[in-house]
Amino acid sequence: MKRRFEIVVSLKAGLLDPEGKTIQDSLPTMGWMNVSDVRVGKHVELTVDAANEEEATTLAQDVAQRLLSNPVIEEFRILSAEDVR
Amino acid sequence: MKRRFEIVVSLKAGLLDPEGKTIQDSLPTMGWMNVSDVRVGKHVELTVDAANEEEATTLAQDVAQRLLSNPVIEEFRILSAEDVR
Amino acid sequence: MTPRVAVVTFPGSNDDRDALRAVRMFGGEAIPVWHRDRDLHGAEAVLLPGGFSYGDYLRTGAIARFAPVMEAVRDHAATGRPVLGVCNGFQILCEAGLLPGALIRNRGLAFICRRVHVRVETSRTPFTSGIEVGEVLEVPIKHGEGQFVADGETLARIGDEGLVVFRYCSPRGEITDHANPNGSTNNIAGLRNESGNVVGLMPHPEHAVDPDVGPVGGQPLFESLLSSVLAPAS
Amino acid sequence: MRDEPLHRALGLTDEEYWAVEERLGRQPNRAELAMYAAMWSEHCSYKSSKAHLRSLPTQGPDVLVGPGENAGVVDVGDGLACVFKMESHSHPSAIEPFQGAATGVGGIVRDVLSVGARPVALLDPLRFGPLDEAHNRWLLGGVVAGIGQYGNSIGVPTVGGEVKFAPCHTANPTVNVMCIGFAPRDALVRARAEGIGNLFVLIGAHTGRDGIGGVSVLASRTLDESSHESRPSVQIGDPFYEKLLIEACLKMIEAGLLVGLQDLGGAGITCALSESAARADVGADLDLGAVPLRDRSMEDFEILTSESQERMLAIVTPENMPAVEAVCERWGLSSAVIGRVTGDGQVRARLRGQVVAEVPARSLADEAPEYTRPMQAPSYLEELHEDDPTFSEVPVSVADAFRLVLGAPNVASKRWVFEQYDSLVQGNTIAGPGAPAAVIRIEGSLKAVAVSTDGNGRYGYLDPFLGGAHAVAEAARNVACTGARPVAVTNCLNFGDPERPEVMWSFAETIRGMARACEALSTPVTGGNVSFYNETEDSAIYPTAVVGMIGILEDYRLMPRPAFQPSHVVYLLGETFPELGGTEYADVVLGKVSGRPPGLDLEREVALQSLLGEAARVDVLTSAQDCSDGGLAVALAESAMFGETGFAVTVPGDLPAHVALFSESASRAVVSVAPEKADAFEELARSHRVAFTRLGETGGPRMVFDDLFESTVAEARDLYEGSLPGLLDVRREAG
Ligand SMILES: Nc1ncnc2c1ncn2[C@@H]1O[C@H](COP(=O)(O)OP(=O)(O)O)[C@@H](O)[C@H]1O
Ligand SMILES: [Mg+2]
Repeated sequence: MKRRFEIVVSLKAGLLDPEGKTIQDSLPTMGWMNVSDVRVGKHVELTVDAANEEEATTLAQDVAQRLLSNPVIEEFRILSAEDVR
Repeated sequence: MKRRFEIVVSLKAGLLDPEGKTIQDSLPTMGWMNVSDVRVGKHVELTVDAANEEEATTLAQDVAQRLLSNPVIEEFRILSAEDVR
Repeated sequence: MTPRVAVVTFPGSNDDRDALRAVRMFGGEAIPVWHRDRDLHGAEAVLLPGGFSYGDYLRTGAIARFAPVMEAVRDHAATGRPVLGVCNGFQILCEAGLLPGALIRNRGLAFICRRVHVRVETSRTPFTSGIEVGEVLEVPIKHGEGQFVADGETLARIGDEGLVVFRYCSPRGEITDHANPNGSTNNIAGLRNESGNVVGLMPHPEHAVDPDVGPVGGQPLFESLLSSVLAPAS
Repeated sequence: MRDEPLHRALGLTDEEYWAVEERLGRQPNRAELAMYAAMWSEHCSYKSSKAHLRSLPTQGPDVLVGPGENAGVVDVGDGLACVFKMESHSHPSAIEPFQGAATGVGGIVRDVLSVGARPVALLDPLRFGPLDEAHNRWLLGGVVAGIGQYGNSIGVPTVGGEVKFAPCHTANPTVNVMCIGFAPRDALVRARAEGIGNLFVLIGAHTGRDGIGGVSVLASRTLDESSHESRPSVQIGDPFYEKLLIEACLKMIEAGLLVGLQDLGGAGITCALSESAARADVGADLDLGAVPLRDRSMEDFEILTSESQERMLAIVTPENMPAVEAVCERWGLSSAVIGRVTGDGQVRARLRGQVVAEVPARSLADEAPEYTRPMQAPSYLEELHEDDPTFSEVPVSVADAFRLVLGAPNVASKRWVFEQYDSLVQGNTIAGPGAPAAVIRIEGSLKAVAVSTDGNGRYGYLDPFLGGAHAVAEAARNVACTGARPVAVTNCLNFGDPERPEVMWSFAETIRGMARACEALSTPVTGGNVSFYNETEDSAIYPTAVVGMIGILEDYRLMPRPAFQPSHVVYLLGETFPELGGTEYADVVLGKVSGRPPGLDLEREVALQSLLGEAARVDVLTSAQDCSDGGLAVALAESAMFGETGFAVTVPGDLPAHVALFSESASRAVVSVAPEKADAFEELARSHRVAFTRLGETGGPRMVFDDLFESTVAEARDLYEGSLPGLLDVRREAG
């Protein structure tokens, strides 16, 4: 079976997010006054082909953990998984 | 009221995604054979302070449309919105 | 009179000093302009330099295009006067909608600093007016996000209206994939707008004027610019 | 069971804790203990190395500022000064290569900035494990991308460096970064808090929970499993903010607004305040409440020791404060008055009026414990020395050996790495990556500064004294090949655990060797950095001294390029001895890292270098290439490839062919000379008492090595350029 996963990789809370901060700082000059706490992360979609749902999820988690993120500074979460053919 | 939005910005379907392709290419060398169609986009979280829900959503959409995404190559969708204090 | 060329400094601009120096080398008066300025100090031409405005965060040029000075650049362009965007400047012009398409990460993902060759595809710009079509120039590139892309319709328009100004090519001028450093569609290295006064390119002509430190393929661009500023084509 | 006392958790020994109590005459509180732990850590206090570093020569006619300041400074004439310093960021890079290396660049750039100089060039000596391991490809890819992203974004060209590989670096990559800056002599600033009543102004990024205990935890202990806990102390760099910081600080210096300037690195505010105060023999009153925070819930000790990046501490007179604020506002930087200079020599931190820490500035900055740790020569050396590869029989043909050596990762082209760096920005790169030394023009003059970083871990492993001496000699030789006069040295000393007598012995020997060479070459040491604990349970890195040599070139138009031109005469300068110990040949062909490294006769070295300088000055040299890794064969091939011009040479002497071609005897160079200048050149060589051998001539597409073998420039280029990309073909592992 094939499943499509959506994975979000983001900097650990507490770590500086220069990209988010720079966007944040630029908003007022663009006329957006009441937007705050901007954080930027990566959004990765991928399709996993596995025997069953558990296997697919384990594999997606494995990829997210070992390839898509570095636990030293990042954390990931799997947003959703849906069947695709 | 304050609302926290999760926004995903991704390359339009037609366009080749260099980062996604690079990750895709590296998967087999790391022993992942049955992962496919990797696409990489941005995940932006931000908090909007507005009079009510509609206003907050309109503002978030405006930021996503005019700043966070470039309509020439990207599309965006608002993943989630929840109240925060 | 000495032609006046404005060079805009955004937070994170790096090649602004090189651009100012190049303008002076060719007898122009180089006018530094700050991103918060609302006018171009009466310059006849404006150059948006390379670098990493706002750290290239979000998208290259995405934040810089909102700078106050960009209104002045827009007006300047609208009146048909010369606007040149180099590297990050090119990216800003695309984000601002003054040039078609967009620039995304290089096909190999990595930043590339290298001498390349580009073929001049049109003389109908203030920056190439003195150059024969087909001439090959050696210039350096140094960018991580220089892959030019656009949707089919836009590409068709670019083709029909002859908006391509430079293409990556071999030293002998052949347009090959091997000569394409970043995967740009149709080897596009530089573009112009419909009226030809706005030009953007990824290679760095300002780093190709002094034989002591590099190739000299940028010289004819500055020569063309300064002479066409003196004698505006009607 | 009772858990260990706080001071041990912070990395202080019991003796060190007692010393703190003695200094204070009372028990330190939590915040004070954290301050001492950070300042007395190996990384900040040099407690194990100071005693040895003292023996390095630091004086010379060109030296304006020696060790003790944030960076060294030499006089380059015409009222201009060259500022330079090298630092290590190996430990963070080992666990987060991209950010670890990126923040390393940020740190060294701020060191140069804090002396008042505009950063004009970066170099990056790197060491990794073999590339057949995915982990090492991930480290290399991440480190190079990180250095590139940071250096490219701040608009400082990366013009040189090194990339070398050895199994001992698999668990412990070595990441050193060197920065050079230029400044008008009279605009130089010091990191001194002069003037009681003056203000301490924190400029730049807000302070967050970054690298709390970073220096003590990461760089002052070996990476074991506990490095998992220390992981959050890796930080995220913001090159964009650093760029604003550079421009703003230079503006303030230009406008004469600053009394002093100090970067914030290891130990954060504590280090910056106590060092700048101690240097001026004053005190500092600090209001923690005034420090702009990223995270309001931070505790006193966290604010005091946070290592948040992209911050500078300026010392400003009250009158100038408005002007300083204006500059910061223009560049979009935050600036906050966080304290005042006092006369009592105390660093005093208050929160809402309450004193939360009060300790003597000197006790933090200057009075850290100093150790002369036990030393002992490693037992394995004797055995290694006996196994001299010079006399092992040759398993392959000389032609195959040539291909193996030329394609070896240590020798092969590093284009894959340096094309990821902007080497052109600022427009003064006369010679960039690929040249024996980088050459940076001094704008508006014919003068230029030449710079090279060198260090050979194998030599250091087999004989640390020679390792240290060769590092200096080779760096100077590379600089001399551009016609420049070598003037001064910075360095990074990368070693294992100093608490092991073998490591400490190697360290002392290395410094002895460096000192000897620096004296002979009249190139004093103006600064550097020591990185210990580069080891894991099973492996320590080679004793690796990396030297950054600065040279002055009076007229860059006379610089020989390392490239052959047709119909020139090729010479080998210097003598070749049967020395294959520790060579690239022994490693890749025989699989041996053994024997003794090549000897070093410093008189010969001095003679060679002065000849190279003189020959360039009188314009008789067309090309010059130093003869080191891979020996004569590689030096010839490189000159041929860079000039796309072949050669035909006779292999000199009565040495066996493979020895003549691959020996790494020191004090040699391959040069080419126009035929009509040959006599003048030979005359010059004789007058300098430098042995020379006329090898043959340049021209054509072929490289002919006597009747031994021949190859073509094209074939050599494929090997040389193809090696790294080939090994990295499957390098795609992301961070
Ligand atoms: N290997 C070395 N050789 C000479 N001087 C050194 C060496 N290591 C450190 N130093 C000097 O000791 C002082 C403290 O070094 P360091 O803590 O790295 O400075 P900073 O904290 O400004 O980076 C500096 O002046 C540095 O130049
Ligand atoms: Mg410092």
